[in-house]
Amino acid sequence: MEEITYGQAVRDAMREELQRDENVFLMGEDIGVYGGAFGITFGMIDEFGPDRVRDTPISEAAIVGAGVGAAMVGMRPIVEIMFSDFLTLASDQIMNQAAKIHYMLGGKAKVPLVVRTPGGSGTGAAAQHSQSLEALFAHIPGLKVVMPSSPYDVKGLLKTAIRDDNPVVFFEHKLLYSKKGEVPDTDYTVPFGEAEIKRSGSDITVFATSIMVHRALEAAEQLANENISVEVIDPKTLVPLDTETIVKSVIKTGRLMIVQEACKRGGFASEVVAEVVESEAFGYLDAPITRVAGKNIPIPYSKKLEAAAVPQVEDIVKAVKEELLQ
Amino acid sequence: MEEITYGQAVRDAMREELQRDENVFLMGEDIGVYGGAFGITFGMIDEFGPDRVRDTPISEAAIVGAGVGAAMVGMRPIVEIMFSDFLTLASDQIMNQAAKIHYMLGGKAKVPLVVRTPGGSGTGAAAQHSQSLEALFAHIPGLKVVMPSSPYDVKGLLKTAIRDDNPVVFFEHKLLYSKKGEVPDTDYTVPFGEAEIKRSGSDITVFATSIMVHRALEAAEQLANENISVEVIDPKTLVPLDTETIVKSVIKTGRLMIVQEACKRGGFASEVVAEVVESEAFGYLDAPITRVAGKNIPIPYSKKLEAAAVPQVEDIVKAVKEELLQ
Amino acid sequence: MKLSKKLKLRMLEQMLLTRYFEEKVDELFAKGLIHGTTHLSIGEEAMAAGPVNALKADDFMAITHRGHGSCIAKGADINIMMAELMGKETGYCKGKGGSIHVANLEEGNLGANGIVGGGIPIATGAALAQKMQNTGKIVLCFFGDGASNEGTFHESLNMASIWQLPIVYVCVNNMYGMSTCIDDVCPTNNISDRASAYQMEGITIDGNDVLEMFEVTNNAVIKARKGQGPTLIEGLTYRWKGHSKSDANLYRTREEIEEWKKKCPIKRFQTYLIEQKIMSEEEIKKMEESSLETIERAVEFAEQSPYPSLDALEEDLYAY
Amino acid sequence: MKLSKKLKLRMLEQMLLTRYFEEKVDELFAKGLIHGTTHLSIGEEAMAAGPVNALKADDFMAITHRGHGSCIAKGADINIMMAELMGKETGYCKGKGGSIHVANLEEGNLGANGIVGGGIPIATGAALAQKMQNTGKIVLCFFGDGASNEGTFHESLNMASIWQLPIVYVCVNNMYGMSTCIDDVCPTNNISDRASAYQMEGITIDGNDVLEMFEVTNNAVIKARKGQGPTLIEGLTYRWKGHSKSDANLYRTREEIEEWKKKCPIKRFQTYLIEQKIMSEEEIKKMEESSLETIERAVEFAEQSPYPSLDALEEDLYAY
Ligand SMILES: Cc1ncc(C[n+]2csc(CCOP(=O)(O)OP(=O)(O)O)c2C)c(N)n1
Ligand SMILES: Cc1ncc(C[n+]2csc(CCOP(=O)(O)OP(=O)(O)O)c2C)c(N)n1
Ligand SMILES: [Mg+2]
Ligand SMILES: [Mg+2]
Repeated sequence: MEEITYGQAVRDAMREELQRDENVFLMGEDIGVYGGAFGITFGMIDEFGPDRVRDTPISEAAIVGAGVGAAMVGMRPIVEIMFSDFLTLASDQIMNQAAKIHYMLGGKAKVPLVVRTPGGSGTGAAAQHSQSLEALFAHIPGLKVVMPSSPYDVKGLLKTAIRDDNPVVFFEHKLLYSKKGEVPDTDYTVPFGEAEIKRSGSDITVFATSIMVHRALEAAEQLANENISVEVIDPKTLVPLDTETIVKSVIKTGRLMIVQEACKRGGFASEVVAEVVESEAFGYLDAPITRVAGKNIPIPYSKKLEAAAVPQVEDIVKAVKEELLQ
Repeated sequence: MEEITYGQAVRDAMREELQRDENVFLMGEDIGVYGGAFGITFGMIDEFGPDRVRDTPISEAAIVGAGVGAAMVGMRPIVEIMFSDFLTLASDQIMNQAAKIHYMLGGKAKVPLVVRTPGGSGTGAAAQHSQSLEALFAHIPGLKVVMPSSPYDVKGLLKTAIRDDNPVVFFEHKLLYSKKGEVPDTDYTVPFGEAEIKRSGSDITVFATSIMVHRALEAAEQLANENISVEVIDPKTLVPLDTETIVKSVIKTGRLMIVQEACKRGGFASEVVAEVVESEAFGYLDAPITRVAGKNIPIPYSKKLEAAAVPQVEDIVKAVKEELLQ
Repeated sequence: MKLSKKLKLRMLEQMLLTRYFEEKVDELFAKGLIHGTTHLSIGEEAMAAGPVNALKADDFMAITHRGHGSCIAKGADINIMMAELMGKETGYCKGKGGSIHVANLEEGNLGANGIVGGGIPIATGAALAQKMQNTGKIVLCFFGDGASNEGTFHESLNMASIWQLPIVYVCVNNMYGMSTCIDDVCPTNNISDRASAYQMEGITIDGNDVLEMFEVTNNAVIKARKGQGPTLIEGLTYRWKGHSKSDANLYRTREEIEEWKKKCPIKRFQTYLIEQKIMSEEEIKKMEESSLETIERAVEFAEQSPYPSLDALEEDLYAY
Repeated sequence: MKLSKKLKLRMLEQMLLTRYFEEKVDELFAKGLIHGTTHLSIGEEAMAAGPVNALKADDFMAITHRGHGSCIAKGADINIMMAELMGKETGYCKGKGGSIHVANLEEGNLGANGIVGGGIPIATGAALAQKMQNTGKIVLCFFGDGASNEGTFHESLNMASIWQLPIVYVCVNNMYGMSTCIDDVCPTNNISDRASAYQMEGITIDGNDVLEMFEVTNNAVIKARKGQGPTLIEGLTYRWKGHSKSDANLYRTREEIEEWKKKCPIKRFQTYLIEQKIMSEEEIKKMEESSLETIERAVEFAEQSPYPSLDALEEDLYAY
């Protein structure tokens, strides 16, 4: 197994799928020679040509819409939206078209479309380039929503997404692109709807997504020094969500904390709380479920403010300790 | 006090504000001679002229965007989006512009904009004309989100919205337009962030929004016959949310059910669950909090399917009884 | 160009079927047997039959909320359409879509759209796929005058032009988007004038002349199939009925409506067919009767069809 | 048209300030003293100073992510701008906005925008307000060549035209949207060709000629102020630096960049001023020096300014 970056893993997944299936193609702004804003597709245009690694005009609605149309007639487009904040410009095509077509048409059409997009803060790019908008898409039936945290996962999940016959919104994280991890050379996929216990523990369950998985793991490591045993669960996909694994873990630990980068109000963390409260785990709760989440503000530019707007390792450490006192 | 319809109350609020403040104006598709898809602005163009009751091209992004721009320089636009499903076309202007401008600019600009829009199912208009998308907007900091359930509330809340210096997404409900209720002739407003106990009770708290307030009240009436005492809370505004009133009620009843028309997954109900679980009310819960919500599907066209896709009175009755058994 | 008699008869029949279908829908709607919303294209029948017949059976099209005529022209089964409008399990969308979502990919119908302008990028993407896969197929994309003010119109036509996609855009200019006269919301004389912004050919023609609609579309289809890129065709026509169920028609005059009724595309085509001795009055009468019967049978079929069972509610959310 | 010496000197000074400001930003960015992202307009200075000086002090403008020059031309305080880019509390947005969100409504600057095309409808709405309130003020709306492919461009220009709004659209065509050459994504020769789709006047001029930019904009401003509607002006220019921080410039040749550097708008203007004996070399030198000093002082000011306190984090979310 090789150590490669998350960004490389994304690229490899796409390269291998482009090789495997001639119906797969890439479309997005500046994904060709430039390689995309984060260099993820760099070099791919040389390998696959400008037809299959297709630079587009700056027209997010039409980019996704064209993806929907191409998908309906047999292609498997992977569309890149340069920053996930710009999904708002393509919301109609994602939410009212891609998500609904299969159902609205009584199952007679399918839309095997992947919308890849980087989310998250931490690059100083401010309010319109730093959001974590997964909750918006998780609320819309018909979409699948993916949030990989590691190179291994991102590659396997992206392959699953490309092979899935449904529209998938695939949230990568800008700060994770340079993160390294082991990835096998062989073809593999990571299934949707299967959470992973990234660290097992007994005192509290911490459910975390995307980059927060790493912060939660680091917090768990620190807390281990104080003899606090934290179980960290990464759902990998929000839709479908593996509630079972979470419920089991909560039954075991009796405590649940959810960590997300997205703004707290109306974020996906709330959904997890509601699911667990409605489950059999409710009776096993020794303390209220808490959310450690982004503040309810746009992401500010100034560095210290930006960092304070979203959960950091020490916030998680502190919150876990407080939770254990309850 | 006169009995008028919810639709009339919306119109009256706008008429009175147009009279009161020359900076207020209306803009939207077919709001002039046609009076809007639901006739709400019917006749207003005769009273206020085509300048202040302004028909637009079918250009949702520019309609809202023009509202943002006009608001920034001193106007108080009320923009109508014909169906709330079409908010997706204006999402960037609402979420990335209107919502963020005040914060992003360090408080140096304000956006007193109201986006009025009818939501909800029940008219047989199918998947792209029947959604309840309030959760999307409640997640975005900087917006206020309003969901009035009665003629009295809708009038008073709309006035508050128009006078508010921030962008407000104002969700009316198609099926409520014909609903009658008492409304005073005098100028009044209904404050944001103050929930109302629409019926008081002792066995269970039912938190419901928009049309679900009425279904919850009807369910409560039926349950009263079986000696079940239901307290019904209408938050009126999701952002800001009056958590205090909810928490108090839950402490009193020990049980909470949340009823919403929107799809269950990631809906605002989940947020309410999470808030209550994090509050002091957690310790008073005698049973898990449950959500009675729309199914996680697009709204289907066929009548019976459509009705089955969202909570009806009997669903609430049944759910309350089950909850009381726990 | 010489059109075969067979094609002309087919177009007339489709126009008649559309007219009768929609008159029936209007009636059933009034009776409460069709619910929700539905948009009638009565008066615009040539705008469907003309362009759609320029397609081969396996070409694609994307249509609008006012799309019954295009469905029929593309070969939709009237029974199944009617069943869909009545919300029956046997409908094209199993009763889940209704009038504004009728689609049938097997016949190349990518579907109606409840979002004005929503289908334009989808059609464009379908055309991109044809080009990439070298299928030789083309896409026809319908939209209204009002839709030409949506951002998707601009983004899509631009894309189609820079990539020289095999697509023909057909703007059904019936002078109004709901109550809004296109003259009040579009500053150019014609919508086809906008084609130049995309270095695209733009043509405005009489949308009530089914033969002209056919011919002009056909030329554009040939051009598209040759890889010579997209065309924007605007047909001028008129909607006789209100925009949808509740429309008091206050935004236009009775005279205007009557004036346009005199220009009925069906009458006009029938007169031509008789004058050219392609059909006799007798034959036309027969075709009208058989079309009416087809509609009656469709109503029967639809009425006898079951409503979807509640078990279907959560089906079809995801494809497997 | 005869421009005053004072105006010419002001424009040169603004162009110099912009150039030095951005060279300093580039340097500070490399040193890590400015973070995030920032887009330099070096080489495009005439596209800001020319149009913006055609405005009165209380006219409005909406600018792009590449907007330092327009801010400076509209009278922004360099100290406060620099402080904003360094994320300081004393910045225009209290450190919350950064380079792509600099705005100052008091000076009529509606703000930069991180969303390409996002400011076009906003500017259009501001113009609508001027018309409704009869202020006699106009709005200048900047956007790039790439932005002209966004749906908002289409929707907004159409609106401005049908309502004859007092607005002037200025397209800064620097040939590229990020790495994408406009020729590959816009099929017309000029972006101004698109104006005809809105029955609007469209003009393409040399964007490196500050006097022409001023004059043409000024005419459009006069027209707008008279109520004669909007204009689309396209200036042809070039961005010398990469798109933003990380740009290997693989999409264009070194020769092309060098070729355009020879067309430096500042040099060109200086040559003109000397040839016309409006300024001496000596005077120019002095102006350069004082401009450089202004920038140095701005850096000092910004460096000495405090970062926002954490208490500010949740402030400014709502207006009261
Ligand atoms: C995005 C969007 N905006 C508004 C509507 C409401 N609406 C439905 S049809 C229509 C008029 C469309 O006009 P046009 O494109 O000319 O088509 P026509 O109805 O005349 O056939 C409007 C405004 C919609 N369905 N979708
Ligand atoms: C909606 C949106 N899409 C994409 C981007 C990423 N992006 C930022 S600037 C830019 C290029 C814009 O090109 P142009 O309008 O020509 O302006 P220029 O950068 O050349 O000044 C892109 C694609 C963005 N910020 N917003
Ligand atoms: Mg029309
Ligand atoms: Mg550019």
